[in-house]
Amino acid sequence: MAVWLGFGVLAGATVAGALGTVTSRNVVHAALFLLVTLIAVAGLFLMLFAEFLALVQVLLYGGAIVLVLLFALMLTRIRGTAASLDNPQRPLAIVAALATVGLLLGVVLSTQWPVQQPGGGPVGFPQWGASLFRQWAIPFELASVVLLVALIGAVVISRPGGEE
Amino acid sequence: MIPVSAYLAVSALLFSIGMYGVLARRNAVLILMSIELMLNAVNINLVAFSRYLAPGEFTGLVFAVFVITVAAAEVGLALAIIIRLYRNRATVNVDEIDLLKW
Amino acid sequence: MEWAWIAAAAPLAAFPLVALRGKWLPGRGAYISIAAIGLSFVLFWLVGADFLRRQADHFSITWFNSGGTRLALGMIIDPLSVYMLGIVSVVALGVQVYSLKYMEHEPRFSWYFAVQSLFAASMLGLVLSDNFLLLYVTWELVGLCSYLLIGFWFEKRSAAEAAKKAFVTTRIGDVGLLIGILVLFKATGSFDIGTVIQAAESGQISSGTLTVAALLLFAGAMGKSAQFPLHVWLPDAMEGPTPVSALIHAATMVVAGVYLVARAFPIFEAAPGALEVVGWLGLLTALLTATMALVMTNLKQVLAYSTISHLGFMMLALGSIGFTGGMYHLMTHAFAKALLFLGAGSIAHGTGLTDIKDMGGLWRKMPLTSTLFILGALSLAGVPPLGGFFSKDEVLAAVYHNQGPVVLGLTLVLALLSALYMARLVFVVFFGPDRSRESGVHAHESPWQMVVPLVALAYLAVTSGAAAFYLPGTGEGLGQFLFWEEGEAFHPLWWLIIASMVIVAAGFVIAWGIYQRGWRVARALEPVARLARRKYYMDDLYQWTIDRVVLVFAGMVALFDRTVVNDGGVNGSGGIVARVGKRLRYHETGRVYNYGLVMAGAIVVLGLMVTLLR
Amino acid sequence: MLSVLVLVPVLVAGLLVALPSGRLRALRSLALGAGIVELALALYVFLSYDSNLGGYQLVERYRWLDSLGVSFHLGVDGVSAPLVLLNGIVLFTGVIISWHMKPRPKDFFILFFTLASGVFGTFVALDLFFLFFFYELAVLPMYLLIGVWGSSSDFGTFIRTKEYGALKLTLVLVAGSVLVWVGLLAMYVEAGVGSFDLLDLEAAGMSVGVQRFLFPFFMLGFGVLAGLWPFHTWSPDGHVAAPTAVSMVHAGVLMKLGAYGLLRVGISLLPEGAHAWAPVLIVLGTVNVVYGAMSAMAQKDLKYVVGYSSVSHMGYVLMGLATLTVVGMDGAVLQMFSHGIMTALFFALVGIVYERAHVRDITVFEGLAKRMGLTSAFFVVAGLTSLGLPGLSGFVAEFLVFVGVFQTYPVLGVLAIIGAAITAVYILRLLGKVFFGPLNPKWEKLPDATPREGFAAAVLVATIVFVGVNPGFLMRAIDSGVQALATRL
Repeated sequence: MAVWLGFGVLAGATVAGALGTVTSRNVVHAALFLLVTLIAVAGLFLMLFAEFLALVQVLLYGGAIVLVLLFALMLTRIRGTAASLDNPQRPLAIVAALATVGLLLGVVLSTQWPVQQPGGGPVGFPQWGASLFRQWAIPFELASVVLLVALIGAVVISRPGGEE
Repeated sequence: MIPVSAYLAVSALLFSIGMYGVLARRNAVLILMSIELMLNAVNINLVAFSRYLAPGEFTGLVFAVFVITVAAAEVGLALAIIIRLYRNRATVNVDEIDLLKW
Repeated sequence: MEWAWIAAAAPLAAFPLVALRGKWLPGRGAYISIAAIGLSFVLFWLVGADFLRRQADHFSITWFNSGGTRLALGMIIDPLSVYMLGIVSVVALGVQVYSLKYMEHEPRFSWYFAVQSLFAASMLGLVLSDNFLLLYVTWELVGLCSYLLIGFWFEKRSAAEAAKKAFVTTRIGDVGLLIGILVLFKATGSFDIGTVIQAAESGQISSGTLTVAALLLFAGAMGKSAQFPLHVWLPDAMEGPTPVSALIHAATMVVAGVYLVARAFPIFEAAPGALEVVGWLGLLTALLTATMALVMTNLKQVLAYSTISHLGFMMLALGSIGFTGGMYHLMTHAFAKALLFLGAGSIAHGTGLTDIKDMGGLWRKMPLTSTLFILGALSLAGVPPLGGFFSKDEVLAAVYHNQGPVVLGLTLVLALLSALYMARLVFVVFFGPDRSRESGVHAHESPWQMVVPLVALAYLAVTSGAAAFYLPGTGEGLGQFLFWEEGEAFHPLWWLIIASMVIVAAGFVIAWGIYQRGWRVARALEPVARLARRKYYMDDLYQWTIDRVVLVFAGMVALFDRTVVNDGGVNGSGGIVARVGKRLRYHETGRVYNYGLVMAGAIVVLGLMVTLLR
Repeated sequence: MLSVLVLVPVLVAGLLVALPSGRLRALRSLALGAGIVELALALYVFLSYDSNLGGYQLVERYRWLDSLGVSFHLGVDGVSAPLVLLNGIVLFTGVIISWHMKPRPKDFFILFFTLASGVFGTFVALDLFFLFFFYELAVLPMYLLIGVWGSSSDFGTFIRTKEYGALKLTLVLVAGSVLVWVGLLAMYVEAGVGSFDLLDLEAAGMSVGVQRFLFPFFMLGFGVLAGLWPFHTWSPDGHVAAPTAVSMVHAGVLMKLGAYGLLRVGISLLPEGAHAWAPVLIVLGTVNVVYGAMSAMAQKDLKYVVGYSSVSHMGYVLMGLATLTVVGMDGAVLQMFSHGIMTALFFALVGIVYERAHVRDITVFEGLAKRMGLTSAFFVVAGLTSLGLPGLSGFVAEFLVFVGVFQTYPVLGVLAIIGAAITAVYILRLLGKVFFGPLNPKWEKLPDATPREGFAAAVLVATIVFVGVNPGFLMRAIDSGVQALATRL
């Protein structure tokens, strides 16, 4: 029961934060709502015994990414009315989102998932590390290359000068 | 024990909300945030599947890590582009950036 | 006899040699060419002598195979081919010797002889070939050579046009010939003439097919032998050098058609309907062109129309199952006509005149040429005892035996007309006053190189009559020789002979009256004469057809191609894409969220499809 | 040996890229050398093909993409060996004719040899993937070759720019290739052997329904390149716009790729489909013959006459193929060879005239034979080949096609023969107008073909005469190839 309670709180926070993010009239509020969601998702990860991922989620998303987003918001100093944050096709977007949620929920709930012996304890860090650096070593390195390229790209793009 | 479909339902909601944000917002930064929501929804799915459908294997987790990595890269680049755009055109509203239209 | 092929191969080999290397060869190549045709002539004697000791035979080599069908090059040695071999080689030889002097100042002298060689080679190949494929090959080559020779002076617009006309007109007939050959091939699976004939005689081919095939073969013959309505090219063919006309009109080209009908005669016999058409068309052609020969004033043109008329006569003979008569007339006509054309060439050479209205009294100035020419004319008119008389009677006999009285009557009219126009030539050209101011000044006899062939041909024209009774070496008449299996002796019908002699005499008297005494008969016939002079508007009709029908239709096709197919189909489909694109591009708003919405909608729809249709 | 044949032109193109563009002499000697080597190789390939043995010979096979069943598989049979020879001859003479190509001679030859490689490759590829690859390689350089080095025609109301010609040609041919590619993929899937290899697909066989469904893809796709009516208009426009050597290769060889593909892929792999669609193809072929000839008669531009005559002559090829008889297909393949040489000769000669007179309008020419004896003589030979004169190569081919057509569709055979007669009319009209008659004083100064040009034309004429007199030289190979193919029908 406690598990259900915890799950309910986390799930509610996730969804509420997400709704806040997409409906907020203030961009900084939106960013903070996003933070709520991210932390709540980290909690969900914990409930799924993925501590490492939860950790990464909090550090990388909750810390770094939200921070960068806030910086970006400050640098671009959005003025103007709150209404201007939404575009004219909002009603259609609501319809599309509802349709999507209906479709996904329909699929999720109607499918008989081949669940295997759930439970078990948290994943051991040693196995996890071994798997990441043995089995997934090359993708991992590639991911770091992607990051590096993105970094360099970001620097190059945002450097002052150039056209106009 | 919480059934996997509960996690999937949360993920579905999160994904749809993110999608709504992407479709309904004008501000590029807000759209970016909505995309993050969608990515998170995917991550929940991955981890939940990993936990329930293939315990003992790390594939789902690894994928989630990569998603986060790519998301970080994406945010970095996207924000750089947004800042550049803002410098050049003094706006981050995506409907004012339509140089490629007909 | 196996080496009979050399008769055709020798001139064929001479062609590239003389054409490419003529300048450096003896006599600028002419001697090579003449040596080659001379060799053919010698071979004719050898083959003929050898043939008399043996049976008819044929030999062939494989040219190539296709899908199990053997396409062969072969020759047949039988009375008909030996006979034709002789006629062709002797006339070609005479013409080439004659040309030696006649053409000597031509800049393209070597080329002339090269083509002459090819012409002779093709014609010899044609008469020797034992299958329809080779026959068609040589048939076309004959057409080509006539094109090249008629257009020899291609700088002259009229010569170029005449050459084109000859080739195109005969080509139209060739369409029929080729189709006929293919129809026969489809029916029998063979190109071999002997096999096809056997199949036709044994009734393997349905009579409908056979009639169609025979008529198609005859269409080819109509083109080459200038039968109505494909006769229009032959009179124009005089644009070529005169010796060429002699060759075309006498031994090559035009006789190819008659030869074809003779060669395929059993097929025609098995299809009586076709044979009837041959006879009637021959008669029609002969009558029409005989009237034209009466009114034309250009010497060579008169001769040309007379050629057509005589070809029609030969066709009539064949159509009346007068095989011997037709082929016999072919020979006497060939010698006489070659003689006449070469004689006309001599006249032109000596006086520079071509129109008979300017001639007159040439008898006094060129006695030798005149004598020889008149001999040829008399032979063609059918004056006894020259060759033409006997062959004509042979034909008349065949007509009498196998045709109705109407045809016989018309044939006798034809005999009258043909005597009439020949007599007209004789009287106008050689007798009476000199009608030209200058011709008398420089009219002279031709050099001996030109006279010798004339004399030889005249000798043949005069003596060929005897062949009816006795062919040297065979001990029998021509009829028995040609009909190898069932001999057919010369069997004169006395009353017919007398009638024809009377008719010829009448013709000469009338001509004498009109052209020497100035009888006013012509005045009454003026409307008809005018019609004949305009060639019965046949040329105009064809010209009109080509200009107003064929070319206009071609223009319409081209226009259709340009507008409907190209502008409509090709550019049109391109234009539609461009227009659609022009409309559709406004759907590219440049707003990212619009695209996103479409994507989302598509994903939902696809997802629904996957889940619901599962 | 075959891979050398295919790769040498690409290598030469690569070498040319490296060559400084100013070095004309080196450029020409390299091009000529390559031309000679290719001619020798093509001749070697043809002569070493043993027609008694039949089948595919000189086979080479290299593994390439096992997972998709694609291998670099080369070989010739009796059908492709003569076509390889054809391409060798046309390529060689094309190089000679474009000796003084201007401007940018280097780039021209680079593209030209790329094109040659594509053509050789298509003829010798036994793997459909590579067949298609080379097919495209042969088509695409045309765009630049025509667009850059071509010439436009302007007849007042009728204007065709070279860009238009190039664009149309490329678009139409690519549209055709799309059909082919779709057909190939569908065949790959339907055959279910997981291989693009021709031999595997031959062995696999497909259901009748599938074959009938797929055949039109190849009939239209390859047919477009063979000038199939009503998708033929790219061909005259493209030929006219193209520079001389490209017209030669294009009309001479490229159009044969279409017919070859139709035979090799369409008919041989989808025999049931071929049987079902042959009536359509043969009717369209007949339309090609007659319609092309009528159109040619109405043209005023010398090159357009030749262009439409190609449409007409390719009709015989299509008809021959559509008979599905050995004789007819023999004739079709021989006609491919014959027409290739003949059109190459035609375009070479038109190019010679155009280079000197700078016009191609038939109406302004008269009596050229007096000044340009050699050119005229060659032109007459080409014309006579075109109208099917015995003793020249065209006759045997057309004759065999007629025999084949008569066995299956006699009425269409009659129409085709009439088409040949129409050909005679327009060819003779053209010869009479342009070369014969009194010389128009305007052309008094026109020089005749140079020995170099004369040599190129003489090579082609010699080929025409040789094949015409001795068709067995080619027919032995063709017949063995076609017979092997016909056993599948």
